[in-house]
Amino acid sequence: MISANEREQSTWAVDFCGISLAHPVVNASGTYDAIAARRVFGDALLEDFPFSAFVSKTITPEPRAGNAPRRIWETPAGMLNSIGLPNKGLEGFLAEDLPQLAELPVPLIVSVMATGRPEFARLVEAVGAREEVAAIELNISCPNVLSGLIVGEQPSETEALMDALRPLTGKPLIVKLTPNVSDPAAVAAAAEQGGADAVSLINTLKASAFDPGTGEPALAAGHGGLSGPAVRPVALQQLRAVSAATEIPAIGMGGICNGADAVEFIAAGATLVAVGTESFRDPRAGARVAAELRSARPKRLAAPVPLDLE
Amino acid sequence: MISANEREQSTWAVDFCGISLAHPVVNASGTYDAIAARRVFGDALLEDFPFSAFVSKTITPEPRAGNAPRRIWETPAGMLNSIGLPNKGLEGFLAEDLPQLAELPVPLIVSVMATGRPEFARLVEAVGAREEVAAIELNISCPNVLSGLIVGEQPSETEALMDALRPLTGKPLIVKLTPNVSDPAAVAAAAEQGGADAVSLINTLKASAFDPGTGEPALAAGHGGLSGPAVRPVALQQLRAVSAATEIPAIGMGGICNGADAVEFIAAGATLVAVGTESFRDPRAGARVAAELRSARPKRLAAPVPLDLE
Amino acid sequence: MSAPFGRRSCEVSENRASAGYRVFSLLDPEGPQPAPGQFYMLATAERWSGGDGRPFLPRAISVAETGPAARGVRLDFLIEGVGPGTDRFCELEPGERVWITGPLGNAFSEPRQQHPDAAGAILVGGGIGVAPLALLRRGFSERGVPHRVLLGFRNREHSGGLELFCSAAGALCPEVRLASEDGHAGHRGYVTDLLATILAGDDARSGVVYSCGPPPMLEAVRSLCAAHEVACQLALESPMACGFGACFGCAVPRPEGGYLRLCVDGPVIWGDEVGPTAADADAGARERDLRL
Amino acid sequence: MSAPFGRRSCEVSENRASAGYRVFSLLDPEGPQPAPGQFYMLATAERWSGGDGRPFLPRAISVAETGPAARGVRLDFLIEGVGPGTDRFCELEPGERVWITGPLGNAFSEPRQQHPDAAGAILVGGGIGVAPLALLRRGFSERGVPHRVLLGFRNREHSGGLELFCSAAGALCPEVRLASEDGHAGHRGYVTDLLATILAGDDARSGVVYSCGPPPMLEAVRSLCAAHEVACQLALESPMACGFGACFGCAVPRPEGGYLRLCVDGPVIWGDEVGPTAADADAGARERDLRL
Ligand SMILES: Cc1cc2nc3c(=O)[nH]c(=O)nc-3n(C[C@H](O)[C@H](O)[C@H](O)COP(=O)(O)OP(=O)(O)OC[C@H]3O[C@@H](n4cnc5c(N)ncnc54)[C@H](O)[C@@H]3O)c2cc1C
Ligand SMILES: Cc1cc2nc3c(=O)[nH]c(=O)nc-3n(C[C@H](O)[C@H](O)[C@H](O)COP(=O)(O)OP(=O)(O)OC[C@H]3O[C@@H](n4cnc5c(N)ncnc54)[C@H](O)[C@@H]3O)c2cc1C
Ligand SMILES: Cc1cc2nc3c(=O)[nH]c(=O)nc-3n(C[C@H](O)[C@H](O)[C@H](O)COP(=O)(O)O)c2cc1C
Ligand SMILES: Cc1cc2nc3c(=O)[nH]c(=O)nc-3n(C[C@H](O)[C@H](O)[C@H](O)COP(=O)(O)O)c2cc1C
Ligand code: FES
Ligand code: FES
Repeated sequence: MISANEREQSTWAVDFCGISLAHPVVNASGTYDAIAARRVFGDALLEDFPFSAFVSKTITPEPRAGNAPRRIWETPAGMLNSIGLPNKGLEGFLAEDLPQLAELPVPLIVSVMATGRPEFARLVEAVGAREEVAAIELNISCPNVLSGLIVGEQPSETEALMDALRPLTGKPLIVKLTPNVSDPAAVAAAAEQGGADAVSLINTLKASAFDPGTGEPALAAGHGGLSGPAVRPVALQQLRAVSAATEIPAIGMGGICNGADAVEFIAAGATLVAVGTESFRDPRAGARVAAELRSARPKRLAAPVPLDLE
Repeated sequence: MISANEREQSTWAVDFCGISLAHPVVNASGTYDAIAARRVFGDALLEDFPFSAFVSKTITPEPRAGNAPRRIWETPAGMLNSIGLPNKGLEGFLAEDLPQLAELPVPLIVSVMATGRPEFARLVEAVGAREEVAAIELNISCPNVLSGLIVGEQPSETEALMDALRPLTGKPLIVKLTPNVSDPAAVAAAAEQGGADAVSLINTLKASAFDPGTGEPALAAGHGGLSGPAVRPVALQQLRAVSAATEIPAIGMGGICNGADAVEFIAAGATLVAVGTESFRDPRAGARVAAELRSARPKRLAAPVPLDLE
Repeated sequence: MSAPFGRRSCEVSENRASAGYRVFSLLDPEGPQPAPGQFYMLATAERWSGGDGRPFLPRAISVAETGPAARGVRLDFLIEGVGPGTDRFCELEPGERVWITGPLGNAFSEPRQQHPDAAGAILVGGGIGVAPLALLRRGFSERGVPHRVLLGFRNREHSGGLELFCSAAGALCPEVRLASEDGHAGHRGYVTDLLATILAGDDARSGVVYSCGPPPMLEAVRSLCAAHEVACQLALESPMACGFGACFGCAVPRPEGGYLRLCVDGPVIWGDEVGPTAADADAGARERDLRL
Repeated sequence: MSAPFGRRSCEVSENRASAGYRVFSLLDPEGPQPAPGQFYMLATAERWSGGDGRPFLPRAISVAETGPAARGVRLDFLIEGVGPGTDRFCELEPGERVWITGPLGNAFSEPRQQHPDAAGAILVGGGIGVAPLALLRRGFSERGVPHRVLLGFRNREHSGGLELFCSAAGALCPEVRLASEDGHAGHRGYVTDLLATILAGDDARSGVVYSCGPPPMLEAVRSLCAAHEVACQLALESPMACGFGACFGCAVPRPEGGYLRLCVDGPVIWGDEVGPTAADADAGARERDLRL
């Protein structure tokens, strides 16, 4: 006999590409460093881990220091960032970070990016070979050095990349779409065609600001990516379009701050939702959004969703 | 001898495609109905007209009733609209509205849109023939019925449209760019190539929201366009890219609320700035932005601008 | 009479509870006297925007009462807190400032304008919709226009604003009849029950009905009046961004096709100028059933 | 000692003026005792966001003083209003609530940790940078660590927080020496003039310098100490979105290449861990000259 509590747990759980998650709220790549957070908050982080899966910051084949500061700038109901993907590179990540991330109480999704298909392949093979890794997210907001095109802006580039990567791992491949396109659904459909198991969206919008004190671009890199509540309506529309054009599950994100926002993303077709910028304002935001989502009991959801919100 | 006051006036004035404007602040198309405003506020509107040129709401060849409500929805630091271009059509506009708009104390820019080159041509010829009209803005966020493509999303469509329209009028043609593209600078360059005298940007971002009460899309049309401060960083980045790629002047807009915001747009390369959504919050916002811009005396402006901010 | 051009900042002089609603007063030094049915676009000068970036746009609010002030006029607004904007108005403190644009929109007209021999007026208000009727009623009283007032509400919590219909002595004016869904005051049921009874009587035929309230109530009023061939003016609501004809957001469908802009063509509309859906066009903004 | 996980809401118990700055106090029921140099990420619970959608992110603020409270600890913060976030803190009223995350970052270390035979400490603060030194100085006093305090400011307006360096009797502690650019108090000139004089004397060689203030001042301190081979700890600032290592926004260049994350690797950095540009990396956020 299962208790009411267990039944609640099980109806609340969600299956995502064969991975069983305790609830539908994960983190957005690059907005939570679980290793640093554990140093700051101690093991309380693990006891009350805010996400049902952990998505790593994007890693690249070689180490990167990231961009020169200034890297962040606040904007109306949002922020710009031009962090520049600082990371230890594939070897450093596997040797130093992965063992620590494996201690988290939830499945691990590793985000990877490269500027050519061979390097992308190296990342997917090496990361996919590690049993600590449940799934791989492909950050395709990157140029293909050969074509010079941003992969995620072109359905053809995206499909070609998927064709190259799909045979290399049996693990779920999630394609992280860029929002800076006219037709994100076409890119999503190409990803699905190439064998993607899921898509996630949106990444940040290309944006900039000027420092009123100097009249110069506020970010040292000149421009950056916009995130936070300001972009939420853009994310919802892209998610609607993408989920109408594909059969694979979507991880929806972009300005989610609370359960009501998450309900909107689920109504727009998301299977999972990801919390990004809001974690900066509240390190436990993921857990709060999950709890609020659970008690939201929305009157009606437009899209059928694989989770019971009762 | 010219007085200090006159000198100030003259250095503050700006030449835009040969049209002399008293200051650099105009309205964004579709966000001010000067005829309705005159009914509401009386002739005080004309005595203290908030803009240095008036841009009409977009007109189409035939009359349009606009979209069913709900047409607007508030979002974090912004709003969605799906107004649907209600207008009296070309004939109605020329007969009923143009004579009234001609009474405004500033030059008139008429915004036009059509879904095919022949209809666009009819609009440009008819509107361009009227001496009350100083310039024409081409709203190219529209499908080409033949190709099915959104004109403003394709450099080739944009250039072909300009090739068709350029010979039809000697009046300045301003191309209003859509922001829902990967590379707005490419579209702007195509417009310039096709003979555009100026560009204006940004139009609204494709976006949507869900009504928390129903779980259905908040707008009857399903989606709409995002405007207001939320989009300002996106507008600034697109403006930077466009002004770096073209020689023609740009009208910058997207979430401008005050003089400091306008300074950012001028730093990003704008010759004129346009106030849109902010007019809904403050019907005199244009005049306020102009006054604040004048006294802003920014320490430094990154781009050379054809106006003296001292 | 046109509104002063642009928004202006006015001081809050008072903010008091009225059942579950609030009534706050602004001192408008420039202000022309508003007419009953007109509204203002309001936004607080400070902290108009919560942690999630809303409220962003100003909010349309009917003027509920007005009187002379040391300079200009005093404007009273009746508020039901239903979201971030009205919640912010509810907590306004004396001395704070509010941006106002207005008075905007058209006004209710006199019964005699409609029928030279109109017997008088019947005012039908529901919930927060009692606001514009308060100013209308006072004008009728002062000008000796015969009128009856029917007010309905869900329960005591939603019965705010009744004191706006009181005489100087503080008692509810004799011409006011109440209905409440929970029966705690007046007729137990809908205010439209009261209207139906009156319209069934002979004397009402040459009167004009004035109504404001939730969309389903307005639709009931409109169809009752249509059935009895009684003229009616309805003060509608629709989502508004600007209030002065700029945004085209406040569209209300017309029976013959096309749309009105409620902020400049309304908010007061003759019953036969709107179809059944139009009276209920802003259903999303209010309860969907007949509750007031 | 780790920070409680997540943000928590604390009540404001006091908010008072201190020259042109403000000092406000929070009651943190859960709070561990913070160490000098640590900071919190703060955002008000209500109205964190003005009309233009900012502030949006929480703000990093050093703890300036702390003491026991009925439950937990009292935290005092010294604020200079320089933008929408600090302006909002300046107007906090007792009873309002503030979201806090922390204590975050590392702390100043004891002189003896650096040199087993360190003669003592020299604290050099400028402007709002006096905040973390107040808590540091009290600890040194209580533990009998010999120290001198040099505080500099532009003018009276910018001399807030001095009372945090007072004895119980209310007089400035004898170990404090002042410099002001306008000469209204102490030495007319820069606080680094005072430091240069001390470092020129023999007795300072085995001390450790602790400094917080505007980037150009920190850079002057760093290079003076380097020239005199005196160890120094600098509390730096950089733009922060999260404060707990999540956003990578707070990057400070390291002399050997790459970047520190100031929120987790700092905010206290040994002088030789940063290069000249790093000490001035957040120049955009502060005056560019030596004014305090
Ligand atoms: C002419 C006129 C006169 C009025 N007079 C009065 C009056 O006297 N007193 C009074 O209290 N009210 C009055 N109103 C109604 C008031 O203007 C609206 O209810 C207003 O929307 C309240 O703002 P809010 O922020 O409190 O609530 P909102 O957040 O605007 O919520 C109100 C309704 O809007 C919808 N909504 C929910 N979320 C959003 C969102 N993100 N964006 C947009 N809409 C959303 C929902 O349907 C919700 O029920 C009047 C309206 C009009 C048009
Ligand atoms: C570890 C640490 C401890 C600190 N301790 C204190 C303290 O004890 N007391 C104190 O008063 N301050 C302290 N600060 C500084 C404070 O956190 C910052 O000054 C903060 O940015 C102020 O926020 P604001 O909204 O008031 O001003 P902001 O708007 O953030 O303006 C501050 C500066 O940021 C820049 N800026 C301008 N516009 C923007 C924008 N749109 N987005 C982002 N930046 C912009 C400008 O350079 C401006 O001068 C500390 C900072 C750190 C990192
Ligand atoms: C500081 C910062 C760093 C980010 N780094 C990454 C990254 O490394 N890889 C990635 O795919 N997305 C990255 N993103 C994008 C987020 O994952 C997310 O797509 C975006 O921020 C929108 O969600 P939000 O509005 O909830 O933050 C980053 C976003 C921010 C704000
Ligand atoms: C209600 C509304 C109606 C609009 N109608 C038009 C239009 O008819 N033609 C057009 O080119 N742009 C139209 N726009 C876009 C604006 O001109 C402008 O490009 C956009 O709103 C960004 O500026 P803002 O953020 O200052 O409003 C409209 C915008 C709004 C909000
Ligand atoms: S509210 Fe803007 S046009 Fe009516
Ligand atoms: S402030 Fe976010 S990593 Fe340091």
